[in-house]
Amino acid sequence: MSTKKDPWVARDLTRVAVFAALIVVLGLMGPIPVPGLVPITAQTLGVILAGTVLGWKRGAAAVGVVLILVAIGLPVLAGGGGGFGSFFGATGGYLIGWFFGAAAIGAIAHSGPITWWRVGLGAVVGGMLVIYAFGLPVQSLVAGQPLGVSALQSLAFLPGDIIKVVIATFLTLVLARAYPPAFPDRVRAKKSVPASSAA
Amino acid sequence: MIALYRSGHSLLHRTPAGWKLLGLLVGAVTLTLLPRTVWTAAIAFASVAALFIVGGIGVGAWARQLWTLKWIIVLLAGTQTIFLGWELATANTVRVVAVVMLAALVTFTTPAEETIDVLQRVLGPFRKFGVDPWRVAFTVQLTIAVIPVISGMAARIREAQIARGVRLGPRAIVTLLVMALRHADDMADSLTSRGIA
Amino acid sequence: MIRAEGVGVEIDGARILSGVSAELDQPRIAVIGANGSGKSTFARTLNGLVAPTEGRVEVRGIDPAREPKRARSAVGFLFSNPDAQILMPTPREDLALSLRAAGVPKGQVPVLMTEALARFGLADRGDQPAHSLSGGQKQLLALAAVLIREPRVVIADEPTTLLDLGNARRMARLLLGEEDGPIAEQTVIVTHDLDLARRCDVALHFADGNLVAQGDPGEVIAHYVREFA
Amino acid sequence: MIRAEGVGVEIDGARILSGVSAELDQPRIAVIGANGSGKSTFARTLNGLVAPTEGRVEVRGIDPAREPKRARSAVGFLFSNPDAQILMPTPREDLALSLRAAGVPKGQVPVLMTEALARFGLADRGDQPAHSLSGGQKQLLALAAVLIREPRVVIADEPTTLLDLGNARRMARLLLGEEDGPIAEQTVIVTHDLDLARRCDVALHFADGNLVAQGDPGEVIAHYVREFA
Ligand SMILES: Nc1ncnc2c1ncn2[C@@H]1O[C@H](COP(=O)(O)OP(=O)(O)OP(=O)(O)O)[C@@H](O)[C@H]1O
Ligand SMILES: Nc1ncnc2c1ncn2[C@@H]1O[C@H](COP(=O)(O)OP(=O)(O)OP(=O)(O)O)[C@@H](O)[C@H]1O
Ligand SMILES: O=C(O)CCCC[C@@H]1SC[C@@H]2NC(=O)N[C@@H]21
Ligand SMILES: [Mg+2]
Ligand SMILES: [Mg+2]
Repeated sequence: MSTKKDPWVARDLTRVAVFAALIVVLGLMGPIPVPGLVPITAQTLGVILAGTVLGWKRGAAAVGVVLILVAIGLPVLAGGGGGFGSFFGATGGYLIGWFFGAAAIGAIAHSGPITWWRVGLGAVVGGMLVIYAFGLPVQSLVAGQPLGVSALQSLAFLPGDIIKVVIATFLTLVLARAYPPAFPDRVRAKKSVPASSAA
Repeated sequence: MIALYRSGHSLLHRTPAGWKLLGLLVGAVTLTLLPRTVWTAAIAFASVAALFIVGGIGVGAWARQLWTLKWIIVLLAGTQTIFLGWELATANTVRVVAVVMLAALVTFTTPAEETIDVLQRVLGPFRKFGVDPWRVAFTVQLTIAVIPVISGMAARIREAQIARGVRLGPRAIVTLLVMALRHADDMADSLTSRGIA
Repeated sequence: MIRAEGVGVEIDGARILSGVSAELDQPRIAVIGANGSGKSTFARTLNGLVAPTEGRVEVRGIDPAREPKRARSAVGFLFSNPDAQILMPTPREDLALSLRAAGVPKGQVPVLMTEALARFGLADRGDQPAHSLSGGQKQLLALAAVLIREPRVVIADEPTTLLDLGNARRMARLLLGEEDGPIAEQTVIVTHDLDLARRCDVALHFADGNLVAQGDPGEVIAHYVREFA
Repeated sequence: MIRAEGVGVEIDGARILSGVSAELDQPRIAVIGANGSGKSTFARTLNGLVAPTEGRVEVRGIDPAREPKRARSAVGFLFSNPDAQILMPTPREDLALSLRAAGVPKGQVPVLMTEALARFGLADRGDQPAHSLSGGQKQLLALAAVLIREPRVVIADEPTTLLDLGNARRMARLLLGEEDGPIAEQTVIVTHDLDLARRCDVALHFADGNLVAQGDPGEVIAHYVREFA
């Protein structure tokens, strides 16, 4: 899948930084209140896009940078959350899940040329299953409640998360058409129009 | 982006960041292993509140921090009362809140740079796997610098939609992605030219 | 007629404009002034992107603060960075977006689109990714998307930055109505290009959030330049 | 001395530059030409951001394609968008980054930094968030970050776009060495501002990826302008 040598150049660092910033900015748009207490945020949308656009290493790195920003005490989570408390609360596992989720998304979405099913599958697996796989156990451990109870509580995320997976898949495909250089060469669809004929 | 850190000269402020983080970890683990009674929870909660006083953080900030946890409190207490009974529900919820408050206290009394230093030290052993601690710290700083730029781009795109009388909804994120990626490439040129990475 | 009566703007407690009053019925209006003097903010009040905190604005009988919808269909806005304005992957889709917003019946869309592309020399680039266009072509596409809605007033905020001599001249001629007639009843051009400003019918000079001079472009510009001598 | 010998560049199968040859020992070099004519690409070959696919470049005895590290410490590059050049949250941190990359010993950093901030009128803004600086101040900071490494050659790609008359004049005077002496042994200025180009010692005119004229700025510019008449 990835070549053995994969040196990170300046462009990789700046893209990682820009995507981390994008995840933060999506959080500033404010949480969308939904009936059922737990607000859904656009930040997981950013997490999914980091994976689908940057691939597994750089996507996970972008999320990792966001988590570091949280740790150093910047209010970068939706609604101004941040600080170490975010890791030690009941939703801390989800944050760790973001990191591995982005990696899973990238690995699946970039396992070949960008197609709707690769991206969609990656988004569902990484953006939902993996995130829940980390979020739920931590939630039940921290809260000292049976896994089933946590699962029940997190049903509130489900509609929002499904919508985000669909939107992220759509956005990724539009981006592939609007700005092919966003993606590494290896996963780009066949060239349609040479980008160079501009005069 | 204004950090959550509050400057001060208390004992907690003067304690090295590494020790505080270790203390936080030990505290969290201890609280998870301790017997789950209303009393242990109450003592933990009161101790953390006392530490807030030691750190010179003040009652107002303590209360505000507590208020940010309102949804977690409601959610945990609510469902746990249904499934586990009120005593266990109270014990669990108060305990979780105590740990989160303790963690927040570390954030309040530790400047970002000190945490970044600790992070660089922690990442040291990962050099073997190709992780360069300085580059990680640098990327974090780069992100902090670029957040206002990206949020400015989002504002420009919002304005353009309004001016053109169109509403794209999430579709506008593609435009934001394109602008952001081009900006990243411009920054990379500058970075390379300045001989940094 | 564009009218401003004691317009003041304060954002987040920072004063950005104060006491701006003007009555402009000239077809081509230049706005000049130093970086941060409030030019763009003033331009934004004209289509309701920014609402005055004091005073009021009126553009062709519309108060943009009260009737933002009407103001936006009457006033087209061209920003200096075309990347922020091109909202669709290809030029055709981008123009279609504007037409749909303007309520043009579906049947007419292709014809109008082809016409607009041809007018701005983009005829054979309608379907290529918009971001592979050159800077000049992007700025022309952005202008096409504004004009296709036939606004009564056009506001252009530094429309010629980054353009070469040829493109800048073309953009200037289009905006000034020298290419194929006036593009709107009134055109407001915010610019650092004093030669462009000189070709307008009237000029406004902003400094520190105040409108410090208005009138004949030659005189207003001479006064502005003298400050830096 | 800046030397180009039959330089050609092809990216993704598209030809961007071909057969560019020049020998330049003048201190101030202007580069002009239409949008997309290859000016920026040529400038980028001079510090190794772009490697020629044919021919070779030599700057002060260094071949940037072979020794990119050495080229980058000898050649400073100023871009047109200040936001993309300020990489750290505050001006001080940004300058410190440049000094670190240049291998300046830690003890000297504060002194050099304070000096640089003072030179560009940013003395009391060292610790304020960089994004809250005005456009002109940001561009001055970007120049400070380039000059603090004392490059032997400075390349500026459209350094005065978006700047007002005062800021643009100041930037021009700095680059041309009219403010406090030459900033480097040679300065290359890519620009659409022909008045700025005229003040250089030699001008290069690019068209369609070719170097079509070089020599006295007055003549080269006159020829360029005539194309659009
Ligand atoms: N949303 C905002 N919040 C806070 N300050 C703002 C905002 N918008 C503009 N300003 C400030 O208001 C002042 C005027 O800004 P404006 O963009 O109108 O200037 P301008 O004359 O267009 O400058 P330029 O020539 O650089 O484009 C600047 O100091 C700017 O920093
Ligand atoms: N990385 C790239 N991939 C493909 N084409 C490119 C690339 N970089 C530049 N080009 C193309 O090469 C041509 C020359 O670009 P360049 O940026 O050098 O022009 P320029 O003279 O600086 O123009 P401007 O005045 O607009 O800045 C353009 O047509 C551009 O689209
Ligand atoms: O902001 C935080 O402190 C963390 C929030 C974690 C949110 C999780 S991620 C998966 C699920 N989907 C959502 O929209 N929210 C939760
Ligand atoms: Mg402006
Ligand atoms: Mg260029």
